[in-house]
Amino acid sequence: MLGDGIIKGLAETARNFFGSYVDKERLTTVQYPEERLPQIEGTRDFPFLVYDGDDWEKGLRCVSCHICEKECPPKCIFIEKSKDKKPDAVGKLQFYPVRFDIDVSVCMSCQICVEVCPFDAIKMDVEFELSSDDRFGGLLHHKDKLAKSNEYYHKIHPTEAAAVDAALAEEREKEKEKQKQAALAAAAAAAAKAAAAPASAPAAHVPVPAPGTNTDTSAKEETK
Amino acid sequence: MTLSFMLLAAIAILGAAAAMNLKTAVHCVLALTLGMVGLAALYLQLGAQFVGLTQVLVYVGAVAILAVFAIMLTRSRTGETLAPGSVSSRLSGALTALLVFAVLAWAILTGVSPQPLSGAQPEASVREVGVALMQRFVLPLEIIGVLLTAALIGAGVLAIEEKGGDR
Amino acid sequence: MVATSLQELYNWGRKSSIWPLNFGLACCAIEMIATTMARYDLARFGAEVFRPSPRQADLMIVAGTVTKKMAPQVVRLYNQMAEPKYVISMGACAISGGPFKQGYNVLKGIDRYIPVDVFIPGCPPRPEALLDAFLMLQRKIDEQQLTGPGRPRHLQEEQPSEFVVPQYGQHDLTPTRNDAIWHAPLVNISNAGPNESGRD
Amino acid sequence: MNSLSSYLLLSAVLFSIGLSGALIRRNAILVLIGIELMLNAANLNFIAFWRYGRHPEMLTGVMFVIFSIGVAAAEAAVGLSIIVAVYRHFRTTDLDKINFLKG
Amino acid sequence: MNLEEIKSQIEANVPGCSLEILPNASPSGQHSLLVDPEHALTVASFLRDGASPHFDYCSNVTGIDWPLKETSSKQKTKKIVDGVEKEVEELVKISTGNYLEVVYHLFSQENRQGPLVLRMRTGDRAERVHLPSLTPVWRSAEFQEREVYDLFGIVFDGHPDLRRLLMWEDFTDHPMRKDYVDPDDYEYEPTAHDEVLRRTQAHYAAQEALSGAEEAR
Amino acid sequence: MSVLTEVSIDTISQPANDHLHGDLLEISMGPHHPSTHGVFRMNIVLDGERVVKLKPVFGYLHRNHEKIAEHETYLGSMPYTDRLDYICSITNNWAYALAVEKLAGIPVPERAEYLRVITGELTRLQNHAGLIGFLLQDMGASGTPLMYAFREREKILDLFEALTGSRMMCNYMRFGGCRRDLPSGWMEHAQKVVDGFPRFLDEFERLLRTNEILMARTQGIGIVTREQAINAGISGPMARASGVNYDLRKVDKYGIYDRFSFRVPLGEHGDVYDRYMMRLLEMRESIEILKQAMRDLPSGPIMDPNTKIRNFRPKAGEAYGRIEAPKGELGFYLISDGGPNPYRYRVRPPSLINLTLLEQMCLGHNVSDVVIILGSVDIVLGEVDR
Amino acid sequence: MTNHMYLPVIVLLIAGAAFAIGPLALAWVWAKKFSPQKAGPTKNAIYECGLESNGDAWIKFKPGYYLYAIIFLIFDVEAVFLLPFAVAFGGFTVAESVSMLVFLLLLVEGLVWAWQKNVLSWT
Amino acid sequence: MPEMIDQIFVLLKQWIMGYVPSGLQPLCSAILSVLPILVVFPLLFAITTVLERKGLGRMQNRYGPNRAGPWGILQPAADGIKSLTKEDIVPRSADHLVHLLAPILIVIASFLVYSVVPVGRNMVVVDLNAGVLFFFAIGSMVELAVFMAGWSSRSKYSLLGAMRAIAQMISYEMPMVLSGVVAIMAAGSLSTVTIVNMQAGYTGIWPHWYLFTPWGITGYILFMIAATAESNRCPFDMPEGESEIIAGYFIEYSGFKFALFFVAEYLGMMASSAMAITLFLGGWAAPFSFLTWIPSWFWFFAKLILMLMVFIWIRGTLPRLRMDQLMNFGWKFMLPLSLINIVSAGLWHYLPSGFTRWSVISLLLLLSCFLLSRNLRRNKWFQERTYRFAS
Repeated sequence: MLGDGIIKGLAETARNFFGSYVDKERLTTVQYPEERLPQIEGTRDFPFLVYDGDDWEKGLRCVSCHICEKECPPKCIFIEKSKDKKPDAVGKLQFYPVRFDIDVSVCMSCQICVEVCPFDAIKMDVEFELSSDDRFGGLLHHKDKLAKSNEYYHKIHPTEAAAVDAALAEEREKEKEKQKQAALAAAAAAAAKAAAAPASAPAAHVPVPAPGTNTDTSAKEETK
Repeated sequence: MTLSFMLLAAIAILGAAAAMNLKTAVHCVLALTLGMVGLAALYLQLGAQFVGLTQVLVYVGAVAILAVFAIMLTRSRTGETLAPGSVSSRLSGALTALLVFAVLAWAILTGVSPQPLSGAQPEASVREVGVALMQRFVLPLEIIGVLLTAALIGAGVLAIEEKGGDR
Repeated sequence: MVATSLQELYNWGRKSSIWPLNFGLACCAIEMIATTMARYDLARFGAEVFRPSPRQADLMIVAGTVTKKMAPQVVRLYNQMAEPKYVISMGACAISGGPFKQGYNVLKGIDRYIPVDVFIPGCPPRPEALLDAFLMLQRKIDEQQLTGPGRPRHLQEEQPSEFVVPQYGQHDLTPTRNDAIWHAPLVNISNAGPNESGRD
Repeated sequence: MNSLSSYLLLSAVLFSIGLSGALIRRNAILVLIGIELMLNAANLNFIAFWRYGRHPEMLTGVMFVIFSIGVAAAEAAVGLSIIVAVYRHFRTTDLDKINFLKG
Repeated sequence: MNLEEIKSQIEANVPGCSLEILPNASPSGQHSLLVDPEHALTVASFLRDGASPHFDYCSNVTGIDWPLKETSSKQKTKKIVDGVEKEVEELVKISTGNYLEVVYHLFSQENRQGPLVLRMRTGDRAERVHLPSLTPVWRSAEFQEREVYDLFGIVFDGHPDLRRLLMWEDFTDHPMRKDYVDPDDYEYEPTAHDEVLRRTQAHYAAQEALSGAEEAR
Repeated sequence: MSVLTEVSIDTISQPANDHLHGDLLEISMGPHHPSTHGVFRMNIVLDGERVVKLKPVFGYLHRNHEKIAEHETYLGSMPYTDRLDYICSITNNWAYALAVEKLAGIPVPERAEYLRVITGELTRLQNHAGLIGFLLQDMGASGTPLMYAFREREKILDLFEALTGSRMMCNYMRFGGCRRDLPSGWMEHAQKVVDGFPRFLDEFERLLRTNEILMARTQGIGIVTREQAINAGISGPMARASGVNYDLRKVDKYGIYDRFSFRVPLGEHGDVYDRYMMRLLEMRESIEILKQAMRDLPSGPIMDPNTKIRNFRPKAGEAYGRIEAPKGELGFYLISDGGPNPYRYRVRPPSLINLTLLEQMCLGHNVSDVVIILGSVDIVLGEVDR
Repeated sequence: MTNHMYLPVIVLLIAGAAFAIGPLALAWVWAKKFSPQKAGPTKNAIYECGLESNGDAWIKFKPGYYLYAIIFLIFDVEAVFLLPFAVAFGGFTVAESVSMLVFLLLLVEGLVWAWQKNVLSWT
Repeated sequence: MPEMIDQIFVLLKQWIMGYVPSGLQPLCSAILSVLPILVVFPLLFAITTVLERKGLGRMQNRYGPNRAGPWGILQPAADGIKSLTKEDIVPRSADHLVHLLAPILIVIASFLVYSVVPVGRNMVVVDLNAGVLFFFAIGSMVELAVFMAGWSSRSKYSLLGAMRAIAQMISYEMPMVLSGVVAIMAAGSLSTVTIVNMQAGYTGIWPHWYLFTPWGITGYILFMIAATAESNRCPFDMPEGESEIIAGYFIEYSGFKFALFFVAEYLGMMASSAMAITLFLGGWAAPFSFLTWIPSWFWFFAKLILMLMVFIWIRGTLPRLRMDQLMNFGWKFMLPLSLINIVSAGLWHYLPSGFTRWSVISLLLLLSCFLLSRNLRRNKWFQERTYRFAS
C-alpha cells in the first residue's frame, strides 16, 4: 500500500517526540554553559607546561631541549633557551626556557610534543574555552599562561599523571643513585656546585612581564 | 459614477494601458493581471460575484501564468525591452483605436438612455448560476466541454513537438 | 532612556537571532554540524536556522581551511551578506592556516581579507568551544552601542561593508592581504625585526 | 451620465486600448494579450447589460460571460501554443518578421 | 604473480616495446616495471585485456619529480672494466634524475592480485614532458592524471580533458616539483624557527627593500 | 574501451535549431552550496532542470597535504592524515601506518592489530551513519535522520575521545602499533555502544528504509554498472553497490581480517538506493566484526618494541599500502630516500576516484538527483582535494 | 451603493498591504536613522554559490513547464463550471447530473489523452 | 453563559458599534472584523514558528530554542527585530520594482484569504456567496507573487525555484479545488459559513463532519496533500529546496522582505488548514455534541493548531520529493482520484443511505486509489530489494 513506509517513519518521529519528555536517551542535549559533559580523562586539547612545586617559574620541568619544537608538525612551538642554568624544583641545575610560546591558533593538538618530550614537561590540557577576539594577543600563549601545576595535571589526567610521577620518581631515584656515586667520587666538587646554585636563583624571580622584555633585549644583543 | 467605480475603472484602465505600453514583456503580463483584477472588482461591484472571482481565478491564476511561460519560452532575454514598432504602424494603430473609441463612445452616449436599476438588487448567486447552467445552458456547457478538450488536445499537439517531437 | 531601551531591544534581537550561514569548509564544519546536533544543540540560542543564502544570514562561521582557491569565494560571500554581519573564525586553519599554513595553496588566516569577530583555536575546536565562542559573540553584540563614536562598524556610514575580493594570480592571490584591516605585528622572527610580545 | 453608460464607456476605453495594443505591438504574445483585453471589454458590457437590463434574474449576461471566459481560456491556450509553435519555426515572435518570412 | 612473467608476456605480445624491471629495496618488495612511453598505451591495453591476470583495475596514479642530482660517491667503487677487470676506488660523479616519472598501481580484481607497478619517465623536466595518457584504458586515471599534470607539469597526450585539477586555471607553477618556490606570504610568524624563520626573515628583508625602494622614488 | 563514454569537453552543442528548447542554464553548484559536502563545485549546464553537462571543479580544499608531508618526518605526517578524510581519521592513520610498515618492514603486535580493527570498524560505523544522515539531509529530510545519526556518532566519538583523546582527529596509530592502550572501563563502554547500535539501525530503517519517497527518489538514479565501476577505479561501498565483489578486507586480508567471519553485501543495480543500502548492511557486518574482535582481544604489547618514534628513517625504497577505508580503497604510496622524511608521499583518495563517473551518473537527471548522487558517493573534500 | 459587503475585504486588503509595507517602511526608517545601507559592487551582485555569476538568469526556459500550464488552464476553466454545478447539485435530477458527468468525461478524455501522449511526464 | 462566551467577540463588536455614528458604521464594522485577523493570525504565525522549532527539536532529541524569553517563546520577536534592522539588499541587476512588489503582494494575498474563513460561530469577516471560490481565486495570486519574486531577482537559483514553485502550485491547485468540490456538493453552497453550518449538527454524539464519509476523508486527505504542496511545505518544498537550489525563489531577499515570505508561507499554510477545517472538519463545530459548551472559536483554533502540528510532524520526518515525481503524483494520482471522488460523492447522493452506500463508495475509492498507486509503481517508481552477500 502506498504510504505505509511513510506512516512507519511518522511513528518513529512521534516516538522520539514523546520519548524526549520521559527518556534521557531521547533527549540527549547537554545544555552547555550550565551543564557540562563529564570530563573524559583522555581528552587532549592544547599543550601546557608542567611545573612541580608552587613556583611556576622555578618548577618548570622543561629544560628547553628544543625537541618538541623540532618535532611539532605544524611548527607552533617556539623556544628560546636560556644561557644560564637554574635549579629546578628538586634543586637540580637545568637550562630553562627563556621563552616558550605556543601558537594555539596553529596547534593541531596532535600530542606529538608530549610523546617526544623526554622530560614529561609538556602535557595536554583539557581547556577549550580559549576563544578570543584578539587574534595576535589572545592566541599566542606564553609560558606564563602555559605553565600549570602538577596538581592540575593530576586533576585532569589522574591515571596518566600518576604513571608519569611514578616514572619520574623512579628516574630521580636512579639519578640520586648516580649522584650519590658521583658524590662519593667527587664530593667536594658537588658541594661547590650546590653552593653556587642559589647565586643564580634571583634571576628567575623577576616579575611576570619582565622575562619577555629581558629575553628580547638579550636576543637582540645576541644578533648584533 | 461612484468613487469606487472611478477607482476600479482607473485601475482597469491603468492596468490595460500599462499592459499595452510597457517595454518589458513580463511587466506587460503583470500589468494585465492588474487590469484583470480591476475588471473583476467591477464585476463584483455589479453583483456578479461568481463571474468576478472566476475572472481572477482564470486570468490571474492561469492565463497570466501561461502567458509568462510563453514569454519565458520565446524570449531569449525575458527581461529585455521589446523592440518598438515602426512609427507609421504605431501611428496608424493608435489612430484606428482612437477612431473606434470615438465611434463607440458616440454610440454609447447617444444610444443608451439612462436607466434606473430594475427592481431589487440582482445578485447572481452561485446556485442560480448552477441551476441555469444545468438547465437552460446544458448544451453550451457540453459544447464548451468539447471546445476545452479540443483546445487541450490542440494546444498539446502544438506543444508536444517541443518535447522532442517523437512522442 | 528611549535610546537605551531601543539599544537594548536591538541588541537583544540581534543576539537572540543569529542565523549562521550554511557554510562549511573542512574538518571544522563537521564539528560545526555536530554543534547543531542533538547533544550540543545550537538551536537553544535561536541559531539553528542555518540559512543557505548569504542574504539572510547574520553569521559566517568560517569553519575550516580557507585555501587560496576558496578565499575569493569566502570574501564574496561575506560581502554579499547583509549588515549587521559577524564572522567567527573557527579552528586553527581559519585563523592562521593552522597546520596547513606551510602550504602553497592555503590562506594564512581569513582575517587577512575580512574582519573577524571571534577566533576559536582548536583543530577542530570541540562543539562546546564553538558554543563558547557563540556566547562570546552574543556578549560582544550585547555591548555594542547604537549611537556614539563607539558604535559598531555596520552602523557607521563611512566604514566599508564589503572588502576587496582577491583575484587569482599566476603564483598567488592578488592582493595577498587587505592592508586596510590586516595589521600584522612583527612577532618573534626572533632576532630579525622589532619584537612585540603581544601580551602584557 | 450614469451607471450603464459609464460602464459602457469604460468598456469602450478598454476595447480601444486592447485594439491599439493588438495593432501596435509586434510581439505576438502581446497582441494576444490585447485581444484578451478586447474580449474582456466585451465581457464587461455583458455584465453591465445584465445588471441594468430588464431581466437580471435570467442570468443571460452572466452565463454569457462565463462561457466567454471559457472560450477565452481555450483561445489563450491555443493561441499561445500557436505562438510558441510559430516561434519554433521562425525563431521570433515578432509579427512583422513573421510576415516577412512568410513572404 | 611474477613480474618477470608479466614482462615476458608483454614482450611476447607487444612487439618492440622496451621494458625494464626496477627493483625495490624496501621490504615491501613491490618492484616496478618501466615502460617506454611509445608503447605504453599498447602495453596498458594488453595488461587490461590480454595479460593473465587481467589488470582491470588501476588504483593509483601519481607523479614523482626526480630533479637532476649529482652525487659524487665513493661507494660506487665497483669493477671498472678497463682492459683488465680491476677493482678501483674511484670518485665517480653520477648524475641521476632530471626526469619526471608517472607511476601506475595496477591490480587485478578478477584474480585479486597486485600491485603491478608501472612506471613511465619523461625525457627531461622542462621541454620533453609529454607522456601518453592511460585514461582511455583505465578511466580511473582521468582525475589522477589531471592532478599529475597540475602538480608536476607532465602533459598527458590523449587525455580527454587535460586541465588543472586542483589549482586555478591561471596558476602557472607546478607546486609538487621539488624546485617549486612557495609564494611569499610570511607576514606573521609568531613561532618562527628553522625553515619558517629563514623564509620569514627573507620576507621581511624583501619587504624592507621594497619599501625602501618606494621611499627612494 | 567500450565502457568509456565520451568525455569530451565543451562540446555540448546547443540543441538543434529546429527544436524549441529552453536556453541552457549554466549554473555552478558550489563551492558554497548546502549539499556539496564542503566546498565541492560542479559546473552544471541545465536544460530546464535536466542536467546536460556537469563538470566537477576540485581544489577548493587543496591543502597541500602531500607537499607538506614531504617536509615532515614520517611521524609528523600522522596527524595530517587525520585531516584527510576528517570523518574517519583512524582508518587514515591505519592506511598510513600500514604503508610505512610495509616500507620499513615493521611487525605489529597482535593486540595492536585487534585494537586497529576495533577502532577501524567503529570508524566505519560512524562514517556510514553520518553518511546516510547527510544523504537524507540532501534529500530534504529536515535534519531528523542526520540528528539520529549524529546521536549515535557522538557515542562512538566519546569512545574515541576516551581512547585517543580527541573526538575527530584521533592520531591514534603509530608505526608498529597503536599509541595508547585501552583505558579502564573502555571495553565495557564500547560493548554497550556496539550492542546498542543495531537498535539505532532498526530505528533508522523504520524511519526511512521503506519510505516511498526515499525509494522513489533513489532507485534508478545515478546508475553505475559493474564494468564501469571497475574501469573507473571505483572502490568501497560504491563499487559493491554495483556488484563488484572487491573488499580489501577480504582481498588483501590486511591486519588480521582473515580471522573474522563477516559478509560483504553486494548490490545489483548500482544506483543511489543500492549505495544507501550498502552502508546500512555494512554497518551490520561491522557490528559482527566488532563483536568478534572485542571478544577475542588478546593481551600483550601494543607497540613493536624495535620501532623508534623519533629519528625514524626507513631505508630507501618504496611501498604502496592500502586498506578498505569506509569510503573505499585508501592507499598510501611512499618513497623513501633514506632520509627522515618521505621523498614522495602520495595518497590515493577513494573519494576523488569515486567521483570519476559523476558526470556520467548525473547526465539526464535532475538537479535534485545530482545532490543525492553526490551524497551517495560519500565524498569528503579533505580527501578529494587533499 | 450595493457593496458594503466587500468593505471588510477592502479593509483587509489595505490592512494586509499595511502589514507588509509598514515594517518595510519602519526598516527603511531604521536604516536611514541608524544603520546606513551600504550598497557595493560585490554585495549587490547576484549570488551564485560565492562565485561571480556569469550568464544571465533571464533565459528562455524549458517547455516542460508550459504543457502543464496549458492543461492547468483548461482544468481551471473546468473547475469554474464544476463549482456552480456542485452548489446546485442537491436539487438536480439524475439526467442533469449525467449531463455534468458527460462534461467531466469530456475533460477526462483530455486528461487521458495527455497521459497517453506522455504530456504529463516530466522530462 | 456558554452562549455568551461563544459569542463574546461578536457581542464585543456590537457593543463598540453602539458607540459609533451610523455613517461610519460600515467602515468601523469592517475594521473591527478585520482587526482580529490582523492580530490573531500573525500571532499564531509567531507561535507556530516557535512550536515548529521546538517540536522539530523534540523529534530530534533536543530542546530547540529556549533562551529568548521564558522557554524561548520570544524567539520570533527576536527574529522579527533582527529582520527589521537588517540591511535590505536588492541585487543591482534585479528588477527593482517587481522585486519590491513580490513580497507585498504575497502577504496581501495571504491575508485576503482569511476574509472568508469562519473562525467561530458568526465570526467571519465576510460571508461571501462564493467564499470558497474567493479563497481559491486569491490563492492563485500567490503563484504570481512567487513568480515575480523569483524572476525579478535574476538569479539562476531563484529562477529555478520560481519555475518549480509555479509548476508545483498549478499542478496542485486543481486537486485542491476538485477535492473541495465534494464538500460543496454536499453542502450545496460555496459560502464557507453555510458549509460549516451544514456540518454543525450531531447524530447522537457524533458530528456531521464530511470527514466521516468515504468521499469526505478522501477529499480531506487529497486536500491536505494539495495544501501542503500549495504552501511549499515538506515534503513538497522543492521551490525553496535548501539542499538543491539553496533558497529557491527568495534567495536574493534579505531583511524584512525575506521575513515577509516567511510570514506568507505560514499564513498560507494556516489558511489552507483553515479551509480544510471548514470544508471537512466542521469548522468551529465541536467534535462531540457534549462538548458544544466550549466556545466555537476555541474549537476552530484547536483544530488549526492540531493541523499545524501535523505539518510540523511531517516536516520532521519526510524527505523531499523530486520535481517530476511531484508532478506525476499531482497529475496522475491526485487529479484522477479527486475526479473519481467527485463522481463518488455524486453517487453517494443518489444511493440509498445505509451500509450499502458506505461499502460501495468506500470500495470504489479504495479500488481506484489502489489502481492509481499501482500505476505509479508500474512506472518503475520503486521496489523493495533484497541483497546478496559475498562471504
